[in-house]
Amino acid sequence: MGKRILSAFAGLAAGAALFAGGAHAEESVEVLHWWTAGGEAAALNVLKDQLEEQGVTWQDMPVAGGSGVQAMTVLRSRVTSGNAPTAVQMLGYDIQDWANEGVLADLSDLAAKEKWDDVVPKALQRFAKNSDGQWIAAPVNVHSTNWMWANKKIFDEVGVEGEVKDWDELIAVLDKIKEAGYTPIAYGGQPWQDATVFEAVVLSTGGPEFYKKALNDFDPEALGSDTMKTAFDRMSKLHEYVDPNFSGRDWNLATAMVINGKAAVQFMGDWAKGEFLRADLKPGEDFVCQRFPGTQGTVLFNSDQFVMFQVGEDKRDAQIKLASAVMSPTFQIAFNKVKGSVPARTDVPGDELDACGQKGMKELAAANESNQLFGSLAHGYGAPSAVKNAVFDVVTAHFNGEYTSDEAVKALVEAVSAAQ
Amino acid sequence: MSAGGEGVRLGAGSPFWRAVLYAVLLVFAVYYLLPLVIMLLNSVKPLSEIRGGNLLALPKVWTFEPWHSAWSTAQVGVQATGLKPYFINSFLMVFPAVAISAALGAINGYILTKWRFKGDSIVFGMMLFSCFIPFQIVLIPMAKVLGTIGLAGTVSGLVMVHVVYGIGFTTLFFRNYYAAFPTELIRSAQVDGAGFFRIFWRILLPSSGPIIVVSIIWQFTNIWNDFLFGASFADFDSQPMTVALNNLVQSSTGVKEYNVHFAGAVLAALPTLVVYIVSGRYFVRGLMAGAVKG
Amino acid sequence: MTATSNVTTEPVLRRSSGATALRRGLQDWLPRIVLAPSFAVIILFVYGFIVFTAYLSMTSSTLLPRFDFIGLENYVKLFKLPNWWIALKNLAIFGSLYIGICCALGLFLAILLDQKIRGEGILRPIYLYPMALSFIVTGTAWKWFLDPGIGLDQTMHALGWASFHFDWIKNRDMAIYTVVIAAVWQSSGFVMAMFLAGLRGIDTEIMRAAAIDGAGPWQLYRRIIIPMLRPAFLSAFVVLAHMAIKSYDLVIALTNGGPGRATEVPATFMYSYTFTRSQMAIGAASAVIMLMMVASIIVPYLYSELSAERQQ
Amino acid sequence: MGFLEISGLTKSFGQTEVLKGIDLDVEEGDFLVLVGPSGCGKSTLLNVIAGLENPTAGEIRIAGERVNELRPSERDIAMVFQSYALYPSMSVAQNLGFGLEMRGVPKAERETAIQEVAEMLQISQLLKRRPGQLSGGQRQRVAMGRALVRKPQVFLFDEPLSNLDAKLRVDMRMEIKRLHASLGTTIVYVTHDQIEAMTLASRIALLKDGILQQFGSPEDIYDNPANLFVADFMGSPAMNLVPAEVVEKEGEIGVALKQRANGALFLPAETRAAGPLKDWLGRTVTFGIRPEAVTDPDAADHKAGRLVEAECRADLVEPTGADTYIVTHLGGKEFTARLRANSRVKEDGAVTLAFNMGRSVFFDPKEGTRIA
Repeated sequence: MGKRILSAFAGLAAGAALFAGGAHAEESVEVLHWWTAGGEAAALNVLKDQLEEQGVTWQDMPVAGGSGVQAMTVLRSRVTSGNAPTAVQMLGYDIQDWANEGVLADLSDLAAKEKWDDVVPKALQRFAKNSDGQWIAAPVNVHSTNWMWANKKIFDEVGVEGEVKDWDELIAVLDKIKEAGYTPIAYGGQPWQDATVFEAVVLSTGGPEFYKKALNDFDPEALGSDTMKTAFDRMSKLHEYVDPNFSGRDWNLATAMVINGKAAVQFMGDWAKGEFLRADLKPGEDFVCQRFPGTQGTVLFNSDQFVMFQVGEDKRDAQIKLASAVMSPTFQIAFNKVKGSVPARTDVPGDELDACGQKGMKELAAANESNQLFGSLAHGYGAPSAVKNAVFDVVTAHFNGEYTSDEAVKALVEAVSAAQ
Repeated sequence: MSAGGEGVRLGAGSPFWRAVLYAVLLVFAVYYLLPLVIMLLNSVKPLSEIRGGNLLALPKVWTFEPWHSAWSTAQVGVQATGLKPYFINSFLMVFPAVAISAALGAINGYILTKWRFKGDSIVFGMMLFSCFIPFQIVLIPMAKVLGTIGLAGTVSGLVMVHVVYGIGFTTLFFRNYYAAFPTELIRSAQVDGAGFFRIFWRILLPSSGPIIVVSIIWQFTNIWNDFLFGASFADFDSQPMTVALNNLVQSSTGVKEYNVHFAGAVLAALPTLVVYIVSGRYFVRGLMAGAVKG
Repeated sequence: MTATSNVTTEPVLRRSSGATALRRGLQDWLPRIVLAPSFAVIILFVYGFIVFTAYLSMTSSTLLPRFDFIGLENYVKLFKLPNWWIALKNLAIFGSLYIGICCALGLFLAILLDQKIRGEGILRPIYLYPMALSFIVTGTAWKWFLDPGIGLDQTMHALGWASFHFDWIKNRDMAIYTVVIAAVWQSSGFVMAMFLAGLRGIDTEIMRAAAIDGAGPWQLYRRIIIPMLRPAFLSAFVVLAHMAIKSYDLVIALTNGGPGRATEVPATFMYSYTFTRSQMAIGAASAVIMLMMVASIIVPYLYSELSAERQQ
Repeated sequence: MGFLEISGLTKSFGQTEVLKGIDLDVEEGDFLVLVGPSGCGKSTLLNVIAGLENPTAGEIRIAGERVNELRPSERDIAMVFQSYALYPSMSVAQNLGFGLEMRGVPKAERETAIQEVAEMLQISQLLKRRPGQLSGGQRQRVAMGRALVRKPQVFLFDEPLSNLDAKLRVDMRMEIKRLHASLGTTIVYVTHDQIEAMTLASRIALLKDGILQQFGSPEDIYDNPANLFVADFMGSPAMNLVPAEVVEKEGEIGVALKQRANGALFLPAETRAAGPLKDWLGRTVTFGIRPEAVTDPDAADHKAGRLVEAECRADLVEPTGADTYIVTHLGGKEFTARLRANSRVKEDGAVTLAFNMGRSVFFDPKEGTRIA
């Protein structure tokens, strides 16, 4: 009888092993990403179809949540177990961190063949290549974070014409909106959203040089400067214009407030545009897109990239096909139309994009030329995650009233140096 | 007020107090039911009604489209498969994991109570302590182990992980239950000629109904609801239902289809709900039989 | 059975004693042999990993484990982090309220349900079912319900109670209490079931004796019955304490640590430092501290339990 | 060489020694009762015989074979437990057949054996029931049946009657005795009840604190207790055990028992006892005599070696129907005598008692050892 139990166990285990064992004979790529929402997923489908035409199966490994937080955890366990996915959606310094672990695949041959060096902005290349200059990632798009989105009807009502040029104008506009009985700012109180607004405010307050020194190079002097204190003061000022229910709100719900006319403006990256378009609003007519007041001419960027991990020889060919497909103009356009971003390639025509998109593309190219293209701290292009999150902590704590501006400046310097 | 003759009641007999008693119990029933009601109500409303309306209002238009969508057409990844395929993954993982961990717990409990040896309580104490480790800390080393033994990204690997971290609880349950099981029965069976396994199989196991139910409920709900291990150790083709639900609900861009989310959440919860409702009475009985014992 | 043995009418007593002794020895060891795999698995996957984590906490690991030894530096860093102190403070608030309220409410409901209630069969599963659901499932519903913009607050206003105000989840000072509300919702029914089981296990003769002695219902419960539920209290305490310390899903689903970082707890702290902030060593250090906290609760309990048992 | 032989047996649990060198030897067909107060080690001894516990040292032989190394099931024994230990998940028939099944007895044969035993114990109508549906007495029968069906070489009984009410216990006691008479199988029977021991046993082993106090026939143990403990333990009402001074009076060695009045009562010893008592002249011994050996002169055993009559005062009179017990005061203690039922004794009245000194015993009060 005892033997029967044992053999029952054995049977169970064997059965479980059978389920897992289905080998994949044909070429395939496994892609870890967090694009599970309808639009993005549909855009990825373009990529999937392209690959399947070439006989490569797409094995989907979506892990949503917290802009990739969960996905990065999963990635760690996958890499540790020696079972890395073929490609992983990743941002900024994370790519460099993984490159330093020596687990990424080299795409240089493909890049040379397809001349990626010529078509991808230099600021982006810094993140898509490892320290030896080898290509390790295929950038999908370029997002820009220092945008302001406004409800045109409310702007018309309170008499805003043309661009809001600088901080003072912004405050004047916000006051007018408040008087008119609207919530001036649609705000989502999550650390990364706080930081997205904060970096725009810093850029607007201190200018491009200061932004680079403070939030890309983390110069302690800049971090502890009076300019930084002013930036914090301005954050406190903005706090006066948000509704009491802001904390924890998802960014798309905040966008919805602008769309529905409950609130007037939102400071958010260009992905917010997708929400407006899906609600059948027209740029320029129903909603306004402009740079965060005082940051015109400068672009804070963020780019989704597919990082390629070292895989077995048998999967290498498929991986190259995937990288090539990601960089293909067809996919870049198709995807970015949906996503609200602009293509990572500067050589693709922008005609298919909407007015805001074309504007964005033009500004990106200009900023690339004039070296006014900086990595967005809030999205992992300003600092490695330890430092990034240390800044988040301070900004969020300050915005929620835990610190005064003076305290915040001090805390910022300390937190950054502790995390470095 | 004095207690009634046949047992003890608070405010026995007085209709007023009985009414208060029932009222209080009902208020708490509402408290416990509220989230489920919110989920159910909003899973049968069209999205427009959710946006505009009261979350506790009854639907003006009843629609079961969200349920259909969550089950088979919602966008969970690149493919719009709904939650359906992930259910199968979950079941493939849950059944063997529950069966093996309960079986091991049963035999461990049997040994630790009926075949005691020097140091057995230390062994038990160490096994019990394993119930209390935060699972986050095991992710990295476990990934390494799974990779080394070739179970990374497989259902078997997930089953193994759940068994490992379930043994502590199942052993606890069975041990407490068997501690109250008369040792003379074991001796009698020994005299009758039954060996170690046969005593377990023929004498103990047939009398273990309540505690088997408790273990199964506990393990089933824990494993079914697990997200962390499922997300970390599953492959694209073995992701369990919770990971899919998370992908459905947490997608951060685009229109949030709350009604679909709620329908998906209720779907995901259905198996555990059914287990609890069907076997709830045995659960309390099983707890009485052992798990609560000091 | 040895091959040489003659099978006669009494085969049992005719075995060569050497072989029997061996077999008997095997029989004696069999339980230990059967238990060994489970124990080995626990040693490796629990204690091995704890040692691994403890070692990790003394390295400079960031993104992935690294195996240099740098001493206790990370612990010093850890206790300098304001986030960690916030997490500890929140755990203290959350843990004590959660355990206290769950026990009180669980006991209260168990006593009420024990009054020969009609419909107990319906009420009990209603009280118990939240335990079956994870916060991945119910998190959104809770978030909605507590959100002043769409939840209870708004509902009350819609019903005409304009002065009703419930915005705790958005309030830095109150948010941790909303976490308690949801956590109590999930576990108190389970605690109720434990107490109910305990109540049902009490000999009714004791209650009758007390009633004859003139104890009123209040005194009866306070003086006789509740003290007899001590084992149920202990079990409940242990289960709740470990759930409080491990409460991760709950906080993530409800507030994600916010507003600001007002609801950060050690579990979320550990996760975020290990996995999202790439400061694995600090995460490991916080995990070691968490384990110490768990051990400080569980080990004395286990010790008293097991030694009490041995005395019996 | 006996059928069941236990030599030099010790058993320790950790530091505590529960059995301290037991030697026993019983013949085939004997009914051995292990008796003693709780905690004396009798159940442990039974478990060691059964093979459920391993002895620390010593040897057990059944029918000449050393069985120390054999598992319980290989010793060809059957055991009836105090709690009956019926397998709750099996029907009565399955319970009865389990042991045979384990031994690989074919099903048909098993059925026959079960039927046979069920009839013998009159439980045929219960065969399909579960233990939970049986009364205490029925369970007891099933438990016995389970042992009987195996036809073992030795039956082991572990306080099998202690969970029954008084009437049932007497019935079952008789039934066990009858079974033993008809089967003739060797039985080892543990009890703390000395009446059960007396009524059932052909041999009694009396244990205390893990030491064998006395091993012998019931009569032997009753009449010739080896020490104070045995004397006190066996018999109900208990033997009178009172301090008495050894004196010589008119050339006779005897004991003087203090009375409340009239000075001491002198009881001359029988010749058999006089010798050993001589050494104790002038010192105090414990004098023991069973209540039935102190009686009214008419009822006294006149064949007794030495009858001594004396007048005492009846402090208490207890008619039981069959007899009348009176309690008097001798040697500074209560002292019981058994009189005929029709004795007309009044409380606080005088009564003449006849002491059958042939049945008196004397112990060293400190060591408890027998003097004579």
